[in-house]
Amino acid sequence: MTTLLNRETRVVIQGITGHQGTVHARQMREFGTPVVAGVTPGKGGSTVEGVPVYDAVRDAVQATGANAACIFVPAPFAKDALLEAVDAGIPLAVVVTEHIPFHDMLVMYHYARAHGTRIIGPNCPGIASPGYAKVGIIPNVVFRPGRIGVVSRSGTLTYEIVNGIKEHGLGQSTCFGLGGDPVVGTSFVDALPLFEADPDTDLVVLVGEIGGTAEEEAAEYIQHHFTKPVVAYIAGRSAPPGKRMGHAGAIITRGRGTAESKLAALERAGARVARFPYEIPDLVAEIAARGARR
Amino acid sequence: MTTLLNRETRVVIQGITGHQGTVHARQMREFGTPVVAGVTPGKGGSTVEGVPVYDAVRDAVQATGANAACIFVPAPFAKDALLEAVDAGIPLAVVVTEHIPFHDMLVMYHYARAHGTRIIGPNCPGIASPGYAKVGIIPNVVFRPGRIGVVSRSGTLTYEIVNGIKEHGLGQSTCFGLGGDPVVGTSFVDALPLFEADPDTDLVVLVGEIGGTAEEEAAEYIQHHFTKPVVAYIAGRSAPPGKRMGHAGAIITRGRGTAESKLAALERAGARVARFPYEIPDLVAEIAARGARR
Amino acid sequence: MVKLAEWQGKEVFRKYGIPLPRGAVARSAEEAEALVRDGAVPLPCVVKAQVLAGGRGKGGAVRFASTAAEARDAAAAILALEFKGEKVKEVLLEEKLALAHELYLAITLDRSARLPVLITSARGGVEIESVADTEIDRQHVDPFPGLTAFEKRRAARSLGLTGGPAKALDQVLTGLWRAFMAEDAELVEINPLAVVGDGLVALDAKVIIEDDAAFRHPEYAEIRDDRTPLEEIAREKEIAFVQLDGNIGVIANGAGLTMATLDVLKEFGGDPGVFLDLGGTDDPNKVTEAFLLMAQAKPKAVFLNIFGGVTRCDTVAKGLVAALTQVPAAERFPLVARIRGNNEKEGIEILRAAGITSTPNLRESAQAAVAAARGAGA
Amino acid sequence: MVKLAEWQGKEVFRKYGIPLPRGAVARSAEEAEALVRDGAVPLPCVVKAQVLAGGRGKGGAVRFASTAAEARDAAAAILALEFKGEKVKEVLLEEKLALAHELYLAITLDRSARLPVLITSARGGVEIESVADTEIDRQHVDPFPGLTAFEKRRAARSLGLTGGPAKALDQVLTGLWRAFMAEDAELVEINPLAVVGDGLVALDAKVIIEDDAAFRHPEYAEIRDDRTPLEEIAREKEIAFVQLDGNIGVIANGAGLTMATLDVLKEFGGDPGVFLDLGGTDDPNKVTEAFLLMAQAKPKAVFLNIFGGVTRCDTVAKGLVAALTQVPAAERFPLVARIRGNNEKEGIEILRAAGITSTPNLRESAQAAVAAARGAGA
Repeated sequence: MTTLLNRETRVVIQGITGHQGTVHARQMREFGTPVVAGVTPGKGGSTVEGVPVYDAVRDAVQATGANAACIFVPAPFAKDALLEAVDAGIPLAVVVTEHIPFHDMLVMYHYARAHGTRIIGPNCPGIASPGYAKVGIIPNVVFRPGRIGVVSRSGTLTYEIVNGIKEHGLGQSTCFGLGGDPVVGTSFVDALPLFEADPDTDLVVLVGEIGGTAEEEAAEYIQHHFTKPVVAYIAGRSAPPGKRMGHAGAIITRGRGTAESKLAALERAGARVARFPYEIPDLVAEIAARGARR
Repeated sequence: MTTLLNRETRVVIQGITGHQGTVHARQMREFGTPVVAGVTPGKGGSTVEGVPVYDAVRDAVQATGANAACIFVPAPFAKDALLEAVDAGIPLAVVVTEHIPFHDMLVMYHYARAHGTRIIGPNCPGIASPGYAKVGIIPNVVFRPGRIGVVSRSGTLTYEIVNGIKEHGLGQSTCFGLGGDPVVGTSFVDALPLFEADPDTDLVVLVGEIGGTAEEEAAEYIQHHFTKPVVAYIAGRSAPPGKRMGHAGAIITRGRGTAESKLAALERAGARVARFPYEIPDLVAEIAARGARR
Repeated sequence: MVKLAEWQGKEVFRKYGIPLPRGAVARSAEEAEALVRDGAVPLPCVVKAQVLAGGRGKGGAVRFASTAAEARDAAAAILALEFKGEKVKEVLLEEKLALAHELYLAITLDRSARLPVLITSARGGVEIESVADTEIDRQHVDPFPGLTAFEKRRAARSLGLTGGPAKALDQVLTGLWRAFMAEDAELVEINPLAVVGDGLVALDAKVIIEDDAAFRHPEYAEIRDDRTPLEEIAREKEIAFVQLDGNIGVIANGAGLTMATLDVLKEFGGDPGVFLDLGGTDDPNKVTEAFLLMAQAKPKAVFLNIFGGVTRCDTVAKGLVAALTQVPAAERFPLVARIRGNNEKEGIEILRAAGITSTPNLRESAQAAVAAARGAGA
Repeated sequence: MVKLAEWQGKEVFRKYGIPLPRGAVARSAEEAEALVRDGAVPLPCVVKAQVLAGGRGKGGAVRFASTAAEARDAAAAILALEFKGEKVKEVLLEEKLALAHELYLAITLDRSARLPVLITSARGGVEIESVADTEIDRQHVDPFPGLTAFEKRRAARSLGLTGGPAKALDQVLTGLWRAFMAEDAELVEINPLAVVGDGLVALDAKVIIEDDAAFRHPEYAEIRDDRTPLEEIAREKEIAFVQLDGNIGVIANGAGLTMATLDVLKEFGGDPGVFLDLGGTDDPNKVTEAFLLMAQAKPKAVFLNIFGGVTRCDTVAKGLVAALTQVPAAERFPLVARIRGNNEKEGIEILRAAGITSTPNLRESAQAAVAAARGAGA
């Protein structure tokens, strides 16, 4: 998906001097991503993993031409970090930080939107295009270049599924981990048009969860606007109503957002539905084979 | 300028039951503008000059398909009126109201911009395309269809100049009265690209004033991006520094925004500069004649 | 999710100028009687159980009193209740108002629109879920510029209010909006909002504060959700922990993977009883604590399903091995482990050294966990 | 434009938590002395004229005192001053602080960007106009989301602040931003902002409130701009009125047309003395009042140049004719009228009936007005 990640992608890591920032700076580099700068206010002038650290995103952008931000700063300061990235003109910001109040995220989302910055996250594993770049924390080991797109609200479940695709001998074009918070910068219906337009993607695996109505909206979009095959899986089919499974987003209320409603909508939209994560690679392979025969 | 005013223009007048609202509803109609609705909260269900009045802009839009708003409501309520127009999806809003605090206008401008509404004004005479429609208060008598574009920060001075063009036997394509407040929805550099793209405009008359730097920015734009001839006039050449001439915008501070700086910039940009309003029609006619010979 | 009791929600409302009935909270029948005798609560009054569950009216958790003695008796009766599993510890006594009409008003988040939504209905006093969609008005409210006058006018029209009550609504809405924003609320709800004379009064209050905003709101730190004691301990240790009725303990990392694990266990006839989501951690001690917590829930078997990312496989393996040495023999349980992802090899090696085998396949390991729980239960 | 005196600006700053020197205002030498003796003003102190013009230090309008008697003498000397045409009515007495460094801080509007702009410079204590552009930092601040932490950090860096003063700056900036927004300010300026020990203190305050926001700020109603008495009357009647040094009165409608009229008069050797902008009105009485106000300014001639829009020609003609009957013969002045636009015919007819001819041509009528002023002056 060269509209988001491409040969020109240059990553600045906000909060690079923190433990996660440092660890993932290394892992992003190992993936082949040019990590050109870090930002930690007050630590400007130092280096982390050989990456120069700046006091401000604007400084980092001016010095290094960074054009994608990966945000690891703690929740109370994450809003400010994102606004700073937007203000510095960065078009893509992956917010890994979890536990950001949704009231903060409302401000972040609308400010970013008005100023042309795409947010992925918060509380998300980020985005990766094998062979190009990774902005986020998805383990490098699960990837292999290929033509399967993956878009998911989950974290580790995404890794599980992407890994399953790899172990089945297939590869991924781009993988989006959107995050499952109440307010996300990029939702299924924001990501799907990018896959539709992406010449490197033949098929999309959509991984949803109970709670919210993002999957129902995705189904609506797929039905009317999406032409590529979709394999869908919804986690939490057997979760009891009203109990929280860890995500603020994973609450079942008022009969909306149930696994049944999501699965029915996706099937109506023509998606192939996997009942368990391990069924996904088989379905994907089946469709890919059919496409190849055609 | 059919991008703003065209055969589909349908005007809703906010504050139609006030004196100015009523008077100008009639005059806009006399100009040939379809005035399809009025809005005054609490007066829904009545009519003014035969125009149905609604309680809310959204109701007016749903009932009549209104797609341009003309706002006459008093300054303390003007912000709300504009936000309501934006919220109802109206793409063009002329704010006639004067004395709107610029702090309110900051909110109005950025909200409108984020939601795709163009504001003209506040404290402005509005916009008119003879033969199509008028949204605002420029006297009908000064117009005559033609190929001269006019864009001005002034009110009555615009009428004077537009009238002068008419009396010289020429006519106007579109006339913008932008208003001279500190924060305006549409400035010279916003209006000029519309004239550049407008096949009905051959030449533009730009009427500026001392104060601010809008004319200097216009000159910059003209120099680099504008291909049509420009005749410019700047009012206030002999105004004493530091004295207010009635517009909050007409303050000369720190040597910026003087008539000299504006005139020099416009001449550098290749505009023909008129020293007095009555010189404009002659200059326009001269350029028009040259264009005809070419 | 911090759910405030009615009286706590009303304290929030008071701060933002939302009109309330006169009243006070009592924790005993005697206190209730004294509040009435002292004039803190005018007569006649209503006595309401301060519980989080709805449907109090039908459940005998709301009573009326015309004398101080009646107030005492009503409070005594309600304080003796266990309402939908919740022991009643407090009652709210309030003046009983002569109301003309009951309305519904709420602000919450619309996730799809990424905007707060103002919900109004002229059919208040009943559960909003039971009101037809056509009788509910929804308006998105943009934080910039905030709740506007035209939105308030539309709310008044949707509620059928004019004159005095419409003016009162302006103040109520301003207060409700400010409360929603400034208190980092997930929900602020008034049901019913009563038309009383020329004004409005909030007869009930439902306020839910977002957990993630706790760092801005130390004032809510003491207010607890309806968690079990083990869930409470887990919360303090920042481990996501949910107790259900089954007998298989599930330890996974990430909500999605945890739910998917549950789905697979159910498929093979398993009955998960505790979910424990390690989240993202690279501290083996936290893993150890999580295991010890799981042991306290006394599962018949435990299924560990980890996909290493931020939480690396070797971290989990270390924490698990340390925990197993601390669990008394009597409390041990069969363990099925599956660890994949970052540092998978190192993790598997650590487990193997402690005599534990990790199965890579999710289907097979889930089947093994179900079998282990059955074996232990037989 | 409501320009607040230093002490009034500091009252605003106090409201928003911006640290200030201890001090008080005196309106007499005795009061100044008493303030020091009572301890309201610590010694040594500075005594400053409360005038709107700048350059007080060089102009003898700022003095220092080490004793109460010196404070009295300083106040007496300053209160006797007429500073740049303004009589000194008040002095501000403040403790004299041991400052390490003087900084500049302001928030005002950037019209082109349609955003507030935060201006900082480490070179405070002098007029900001005299500081090189390279030593001034400018940051736009978006009202949504408001002043952010990263903007404050950049401000601190531009001012060279770290540690205690950087922390203090956070509070000062928060206060200054809130003041700018909540008070509807055109300008909030601290020059100098002094580094005193580990903190910051606003030694001066310049606050300008926007006139158009007066409806939200009745508290500023009493604070007047530097208007002449006639300008003041005009303001009350909502007529834009500016007095200059010339002898031709100009009555026009709209700022642009008024300025253009001035330009034309100057071109023909005229010397305009009063501008009167009728603005938009359809009330003949307002026009009459404007004319009578003009008469009080005693022009040698008056040029009426109206292009009728909202203000219709017949309205102006009616008001003018009514006014002329009320001006005493001794105060009459030659009048040149030019009325065009809406209801032009009706207006011209009304004037003709009163013996006044309207000339349609701007050049010719301006020439006539200049000639009339010369004739009258000869």
